[in-house]
Amino acid sequence: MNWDGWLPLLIVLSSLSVGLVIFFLPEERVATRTTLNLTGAVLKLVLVGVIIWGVVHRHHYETRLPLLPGLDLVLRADAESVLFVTLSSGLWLVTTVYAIGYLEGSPHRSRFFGFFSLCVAATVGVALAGNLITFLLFYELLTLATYPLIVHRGTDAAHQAGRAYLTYTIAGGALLLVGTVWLYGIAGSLEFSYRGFVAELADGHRAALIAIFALLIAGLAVKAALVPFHSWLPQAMVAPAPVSALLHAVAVVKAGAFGIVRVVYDVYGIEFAAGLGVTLPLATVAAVTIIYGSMRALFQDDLKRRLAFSTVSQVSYIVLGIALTGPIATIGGLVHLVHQGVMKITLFFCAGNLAETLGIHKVSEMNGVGRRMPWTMAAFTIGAFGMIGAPPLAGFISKWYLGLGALDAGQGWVIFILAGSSLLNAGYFLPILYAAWFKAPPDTWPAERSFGRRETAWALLAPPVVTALLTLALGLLASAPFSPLQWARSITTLEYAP
Amino acid sequence: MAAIPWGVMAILLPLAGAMACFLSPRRASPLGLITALGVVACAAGLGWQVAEQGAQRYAIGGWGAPLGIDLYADGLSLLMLMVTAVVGLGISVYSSGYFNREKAVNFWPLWMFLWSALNALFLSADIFNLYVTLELLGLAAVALVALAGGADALTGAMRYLLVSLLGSLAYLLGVALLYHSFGCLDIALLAERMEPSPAVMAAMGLMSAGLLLKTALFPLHFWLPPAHASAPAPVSALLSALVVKASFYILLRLWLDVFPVTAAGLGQLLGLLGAAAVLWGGLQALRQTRLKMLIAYSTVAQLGYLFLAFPLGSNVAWQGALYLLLSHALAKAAMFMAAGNILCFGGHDRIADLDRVAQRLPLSLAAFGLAGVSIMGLPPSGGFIAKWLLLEAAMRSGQWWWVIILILGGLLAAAYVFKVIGYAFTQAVMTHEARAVPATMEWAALVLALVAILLGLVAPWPLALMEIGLPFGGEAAG
Amino acid sequence: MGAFYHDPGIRAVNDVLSVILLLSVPGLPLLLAFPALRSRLSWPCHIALLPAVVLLAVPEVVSIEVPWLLLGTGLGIDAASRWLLAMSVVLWAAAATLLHAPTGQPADDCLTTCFLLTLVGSLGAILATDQVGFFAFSTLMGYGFYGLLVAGGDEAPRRAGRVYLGILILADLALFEALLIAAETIEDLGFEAVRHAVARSPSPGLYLSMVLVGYALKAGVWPLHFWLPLAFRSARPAVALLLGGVPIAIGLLGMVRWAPVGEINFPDIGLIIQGLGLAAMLYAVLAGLERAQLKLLPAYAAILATGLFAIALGTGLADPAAWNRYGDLAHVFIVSLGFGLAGLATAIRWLEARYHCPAMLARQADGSNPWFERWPGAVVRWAARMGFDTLPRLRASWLAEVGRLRQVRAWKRMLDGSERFLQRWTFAITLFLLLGMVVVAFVGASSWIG
Amino acid sequence: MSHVFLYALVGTGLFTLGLYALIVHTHLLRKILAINVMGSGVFLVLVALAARARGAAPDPVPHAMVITGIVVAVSATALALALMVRVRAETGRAELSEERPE
Repeated sequence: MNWDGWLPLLIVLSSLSVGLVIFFLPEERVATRTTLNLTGAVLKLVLVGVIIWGVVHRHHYETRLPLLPGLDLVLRADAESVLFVTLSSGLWLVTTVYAIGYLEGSPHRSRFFGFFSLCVAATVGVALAGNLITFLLFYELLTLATYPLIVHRGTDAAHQAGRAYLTYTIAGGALLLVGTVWLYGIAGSLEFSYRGFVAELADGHRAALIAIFALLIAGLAVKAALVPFHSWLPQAMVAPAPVSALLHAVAVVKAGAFGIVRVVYDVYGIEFAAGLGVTLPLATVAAVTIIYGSMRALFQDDLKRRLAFSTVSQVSYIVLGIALTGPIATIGGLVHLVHQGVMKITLFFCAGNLAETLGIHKVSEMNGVGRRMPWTMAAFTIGAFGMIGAPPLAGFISKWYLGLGALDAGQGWVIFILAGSSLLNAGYFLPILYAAWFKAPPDTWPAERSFGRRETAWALLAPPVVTALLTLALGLLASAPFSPLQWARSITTLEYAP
Repeated sequence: MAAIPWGVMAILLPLAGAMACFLSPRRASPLGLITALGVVACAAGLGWQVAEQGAQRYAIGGWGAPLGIDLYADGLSLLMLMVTAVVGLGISVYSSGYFNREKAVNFWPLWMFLWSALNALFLSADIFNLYVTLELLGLAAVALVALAGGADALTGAMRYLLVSLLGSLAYLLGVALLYHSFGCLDIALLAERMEPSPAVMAAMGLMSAGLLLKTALFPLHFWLPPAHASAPAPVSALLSALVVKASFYILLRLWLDVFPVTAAGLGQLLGLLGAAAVLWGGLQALRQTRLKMLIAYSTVAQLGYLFLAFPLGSNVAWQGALYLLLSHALAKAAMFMAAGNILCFGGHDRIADLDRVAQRLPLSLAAFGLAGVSIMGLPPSGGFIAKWLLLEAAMRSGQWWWVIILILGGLLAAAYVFKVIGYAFTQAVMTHEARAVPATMEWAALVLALVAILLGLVAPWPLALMEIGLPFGGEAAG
Repeated sequence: MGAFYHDPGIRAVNDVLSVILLLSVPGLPLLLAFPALRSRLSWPCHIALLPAVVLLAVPEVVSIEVPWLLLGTGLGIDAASRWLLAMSVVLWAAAATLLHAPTGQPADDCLTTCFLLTLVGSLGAILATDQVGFFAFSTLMGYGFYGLLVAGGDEAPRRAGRVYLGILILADLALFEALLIAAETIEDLGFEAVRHAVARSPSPGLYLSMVLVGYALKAGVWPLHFWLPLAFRSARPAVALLLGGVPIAIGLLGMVRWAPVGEINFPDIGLIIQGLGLAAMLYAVLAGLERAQLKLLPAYAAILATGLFAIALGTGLADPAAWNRYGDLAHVFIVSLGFGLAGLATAIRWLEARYHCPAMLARQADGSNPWFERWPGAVVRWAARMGFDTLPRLRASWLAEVGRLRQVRAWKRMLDGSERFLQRWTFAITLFLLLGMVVVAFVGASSWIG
Repeated sequence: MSHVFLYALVGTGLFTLGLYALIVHTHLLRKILAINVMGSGVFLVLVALAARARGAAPDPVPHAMVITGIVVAVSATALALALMVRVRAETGRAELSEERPE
């Protein structure tokens, strides 16, 4: 039997089935649930490893099931999907460990982990989708799977955040749906392919194609939190920390950004899109988002809110890299897809640790916390410097390629955006680090829990440390084979006509 | 195997079941369940038969078309029959737990009777037979609504009865005019002999109006929410899922076969009313404070979608509408059942106080949520496929304004579904206490909802079935 | 036969050794920067310097390429950087001793970690053979030094740290831009190659100005020197000792290595820089007299020296031939500046500790600054008033407006009212009649027309 | 104009009259009667239209239809009357309330 045709489906099912089983587990079966979760995560990682190996060796992995006459449900492993699927399944493992530690002893864990697994299944589906309708399917599934996680705590604030999330994402999904149907009506096909498939329709459908582009991007921009569709993201930070990690790094925001990658490169084709004149407005929106998000982050006292606005800003780097027409900027955008995820997940893990261990939720409460929780804050520091773009961390590599790409594409103004954003990033991260490391700690923390000799539970501590080291490694070893940078490079050679 | 008249059996079996239940009230429930299984088997047999041999025609008593009564099964009627079988089985399982003995005695015969009428309606090949089955259906449905007792239910049932009779009479008058003009009742013969004349127009007006009234198209939906909301849960489920669809089915048949006049203006009118229903029903559902009323208004909105196919008129549009009909039948039945569980457990269905109850019934809430996904038209669900087909048809025909309606309707649906779902997530800790709701009731709802979701993944099969006998005319698929 | 076999073998061993040695110069202190890894060691800061000492002892030019590191970087040592490395080792060893010695207690974890990270940065920057590596290490050095300034201190060092941090960020931005321009011009980012390529590119001016501004900020060259006096005034002795040899020296080194001096002829810019250098020297003399604070003396000496350096650099820009002839002296200058400032700072601290001269501090006791140190604060305040404050306020008022609109319940009443109207029996049935008639009319119309 | 047509017209008139009564009257008994009148009107039309050509034997099919219809109408009326009695017992009035149940 040839497994190549089923492997992508198996990857999706590896977490989907785990999720479905967990739903029906009684609350007390902690060990079973933990085993299931970890098994699912590791299994998925192994399968992803197989796929990476196969893609490198030019295997063709494609699952194709009929969905409608003329439209198939396609799951396919190509260069881009491998990039995203590796990111999300790798970070999922880390997040699962973290979530197990984080939610220890809290109610409704079966529900939580069930939806958690569904959420990742949907993300992997988004990553592996081989055409626009499959993408849409998993994209909406992601919306549905995430909502219960956001309102998990059941407080009024959580409900409000959930409502905001739904309002934005369902409306966005509707726009995406309209765009997809319209495109299908014109093109008669929705298959992703390198350098796009709509270019031959250019005669006579120019205006329609521009409108469809706007619809698709608007639908995706909601999840990618581009201004003015971003305001659900800071609200959603009321969710538990693993969910924030999922929202900001692994799944939701990334799905939006990845969708934009797909639309620009594999539906329209970057060169055709540039010819239509739609990339410059997109770049402008991204630039505005970068600056706006950073400015808002500057004034937040709530730590997670600050991080959320930071995400708004950082994710737009990806979009910016995509919208700048040129191979180098493409590398920057794609590599930031991975780098931002790793860095931001570190920061959210750390924020969660602070909240869980010491009850710290605000920046103003963080004085001297570096002495109390050195490992956590060290990880936070690495993440923050990565976000600022300090070499040799991961963020530097992204910024480097973005800046270089901007110069390459003749869009010098982007350099100023990057510079301004770095300045603002420093402006909202460095005071935190300063307070944490150099200010005197208070006599008592807001709500301290003791974990014996360790600063906090190991399941909470290991994930941020691992991702912080990963941040370092992604920067230091950027030129090593199989690094995200190398993947992004090879994708770029596929997306630009020789 | 091939010679067995599965279609006739699908009518006779529930009729026999009704008799049996009536004669042996103590064993009504198991008898009903067995009959339900039997009907499902009949539907499956007919499905196999139709898929293998194409459209089936039975001449009852061997008389043949102009004089005798014919039964006809093509893809359209087969699908209706099958969805009725699936939902019917679900409702039967659910009801076996829902009714106490006293109510069950009345429920089972009526329900079996209604099922028989439904199957007969979907298989009828002539317009007078359709009238008779429509009336039988209406009477059984009214009696079932009244089963709940209480002022609300009785008034609702009375109103429903009057409306139903009025609609049927209007339809019958139309039948008379058609018979006068062409001297036959068989749909296929009528289609052959059809030519426009004032009498035909009057007939079309009367029949359409009567059927629209029974289908509760906006603004004629006034009777639906009170009747559906006040009936017992399984009855609400079957009314919303199946009974309103029966009159729509007749309208569809007439529209497709008997009146092939290209009445573009009328199509647009129906589309407009459908659009108004989508928006109005959605808004009203959003405004409701009681769960069952919310679901009932949601039915009003969803019925509106069905009429959006009329102005589009293409093969894809009909497929979309029919697919919506299927998935809505399943999803809405699941929703009403879930609401019934909540009502049963908590003793009320005020949305604002749902949290405590919703916490304890995770399966019912899951059923509601999954059904809601289909109602909203989010993937992967039957509702999504239907919406996709309708959207595609609208885009293809260049009538983009229906796209806006479809999208707005979906957003409104999301708003009212999540208004309910949100209550599942509260800080209250789940406690383990004895449940008043039997597991069968929870699982029946969940399974139906799952089937509605599953419809989104197996779309090619139902769509291929629909094509059997070319109910939508000879236009190529896609 | 033996020699034939032996020769490449020795070379291979040599290569491996040099890789290990060069990588361990920044690598060992980096590892020791983790508190857990050094908790059992005594004198970790000194141990961290050992690989550098060994490297100094190797008498040949060693360099390695590390293609997998960062964007592909390299490390190496040549004659010029050997001097710098020697200077650094001496200064760091002295500082490490000071860090422990005066009180006899080991410094706290945070301070030691910052110390070691700064050490990594400064040694790495000296050894880096390409711009990206240099940039990475010098950034690490900068942030580490910020930590050194601030750690364990009170308000005064914190203020110095804040200013330094701001300067650092701006400098890194400018240098990042310069780096991008360089990378846009040429693939290979080795110093020599970039200098060569940029000089031949169409617009070397932007690159040059970015480099000069960036490193002038980092080295505290007048008029971008705000942080220097603050740092000298507040830093602890060990840190004050390092100021000349670490941030200033690395800054000047960066300028020498990055700027295409000697490759390019820019008389105008050269003249301007010479003028600025002259002004810096003047300023240093005047301010040094004006603010007769002993502690600040090294700061003004540094400004004086960097002014001198600027004059030399300006000359180099105006007259490439001269720079090519005497340019190597720049390294000598940097080394002596490092030693000189360290000596001066230590001497003054020693004097202060020995004699306590409060009178010498009297004139600036109020702590107020001359105008040129006040304007950044003013800019920040002005910007806050202009934009950042009004944004949230606008949003708040907009939200209030939306909230008011939500209060209007007219449309809700309308919805309820019309539904009740629709549900009235008579009205509903009349609608039914109407519908029937309309249907007839429509069918009639369309069949007659069509 | 034949007498057949006259019958048909009368039937239509009865239908309309019944519809009018159904709308106007509030008492349920009157509504039920109105429905019955409407039904009679329809049956009249059916029977009248059964006479296809003058002198020829009338078409049997409409008669069969009318008989079926009468059976249906009788049972419907019985159900309606029973319901009306129950409504009256529950609400005290034999009328449809115009207010929405809340």
